[in-house]
Amino acid sequence: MITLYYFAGLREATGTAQEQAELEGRTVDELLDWVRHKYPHLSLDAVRVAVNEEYALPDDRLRSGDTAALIPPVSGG
Amino acid sequence: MITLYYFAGLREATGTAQEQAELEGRTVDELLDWVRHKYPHLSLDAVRVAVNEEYALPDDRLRSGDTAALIPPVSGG
Amino acid sequence: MKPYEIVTEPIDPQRYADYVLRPEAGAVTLFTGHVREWTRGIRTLYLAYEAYVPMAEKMLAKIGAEIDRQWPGTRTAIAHRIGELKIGEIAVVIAVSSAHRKDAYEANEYAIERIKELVPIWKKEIWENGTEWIGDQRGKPEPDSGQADPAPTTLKPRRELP
Amino acid sequence: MKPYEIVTEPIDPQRYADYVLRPEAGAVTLFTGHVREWTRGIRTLYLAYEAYVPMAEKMLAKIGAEIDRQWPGTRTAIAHRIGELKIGEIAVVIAVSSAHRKDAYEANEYAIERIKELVPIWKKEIWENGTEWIGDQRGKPEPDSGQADPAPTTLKPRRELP
Repeated sequence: MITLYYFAGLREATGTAQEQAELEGRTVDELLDWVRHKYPHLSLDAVRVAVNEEYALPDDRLRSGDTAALIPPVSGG
Repeated sequence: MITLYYFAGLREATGTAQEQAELEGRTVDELLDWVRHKYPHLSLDAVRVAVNEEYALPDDRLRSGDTAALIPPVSGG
Repeated sequence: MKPYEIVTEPIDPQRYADYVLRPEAGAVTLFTGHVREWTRGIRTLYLAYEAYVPMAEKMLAKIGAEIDRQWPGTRTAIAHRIGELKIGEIAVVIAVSSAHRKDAYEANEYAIERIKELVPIWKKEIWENGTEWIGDQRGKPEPDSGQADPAPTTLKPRRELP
Repeated sequence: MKPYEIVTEPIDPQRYADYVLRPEAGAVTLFTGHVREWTRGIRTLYLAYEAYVPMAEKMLAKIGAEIDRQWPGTRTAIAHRIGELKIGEIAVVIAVSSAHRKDAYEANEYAIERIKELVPIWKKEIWENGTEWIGDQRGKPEPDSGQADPAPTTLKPRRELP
């Protein structure tokens, strides 16, 4: 099982802060496809994915127990 | 009458913080000559002169009542 | 206090300046980012910041490690506040000490640039007639005071991936 | 408190940061220059600063006016302390606020460079085995931390006149 986090505009657009999904074995790109399919109105173009609190690459593969966070463009400071 | 101020190393080398001299009508360069003559051991090469609290040019002429400060290289900060 | 932290209470910048000071430090730069009343001609009532807290603290520490490598001998502390912030309140503080001032200026400015690229924190502007999550400030020009900023690009990308 | 002042008591930097903050300011940079224990491999016991006070305050205000011209919309405050200062104590504080951070960084660094060129303040280093008035820091390189500074040039010129 993978835990997914949604923040800021993505949290508001999905109505979800956190959910669990059977995504182990999939890549980060495939995770984004899954999210796109589930929330077709979301714009994910500039969204980065962090796996276990580190930015991940599109081909990185998810393992059971991982957390994956969708990181919309940041605006701290 | 002109009031002369000496600061930092110049004050210590001359043993004088302040003195008055009849230098009205002289230029800043001539003032430096006067100081050099009075304190021959002083090194004035990098010394700037401020007249009435503003940096002065070598040809600026002193008027009675002016204050002239000898400003050794500054080291604030 | 931790040297790299996300906080929910008002920030006292002096604590971070004190933290980085050491006998061998000749210079301390302290940057504070404040909630501005006017942005792009729109009056902000207040801001709401949200963070992915554990990752944000990790990324702040990573920026600190980058600074250690690029400006050896500096010492850095960074804090970002989340929650609702009023006009004038401090959103972010960056303190850097160094033996010589140039390092402290450079490292401090580097830190804020990296925060805006890297750290998962999001700002929502709340105006009288609406709200908006602000996104991707990386390519944002720094206009002279008084000039208008470009429109924010919420979820519209300029670049992809870190 | 005056925005450009020479003081004899310990400096509270926060007062200067507070002074420059306004609702339209998004950024405040605060620089503090501290007495360092080690300079050029020599251990400093304490420093003594002397100033030509009325001219020094005039020159600080002049630097502030230069900043107003070069970075419109900024607000600046500068104080320099004189007298005997212990290791770690603050000799100088510079606070600059601006709408956008780049101005606050640039104007702040400009201020300290100009202070070292222009303002009639002199520093005497007191070591265990001697003292020295430090002169003309303008051409002084800013070495990486750990590298030795060049020897000071007391009353030995590098340049003439302002």
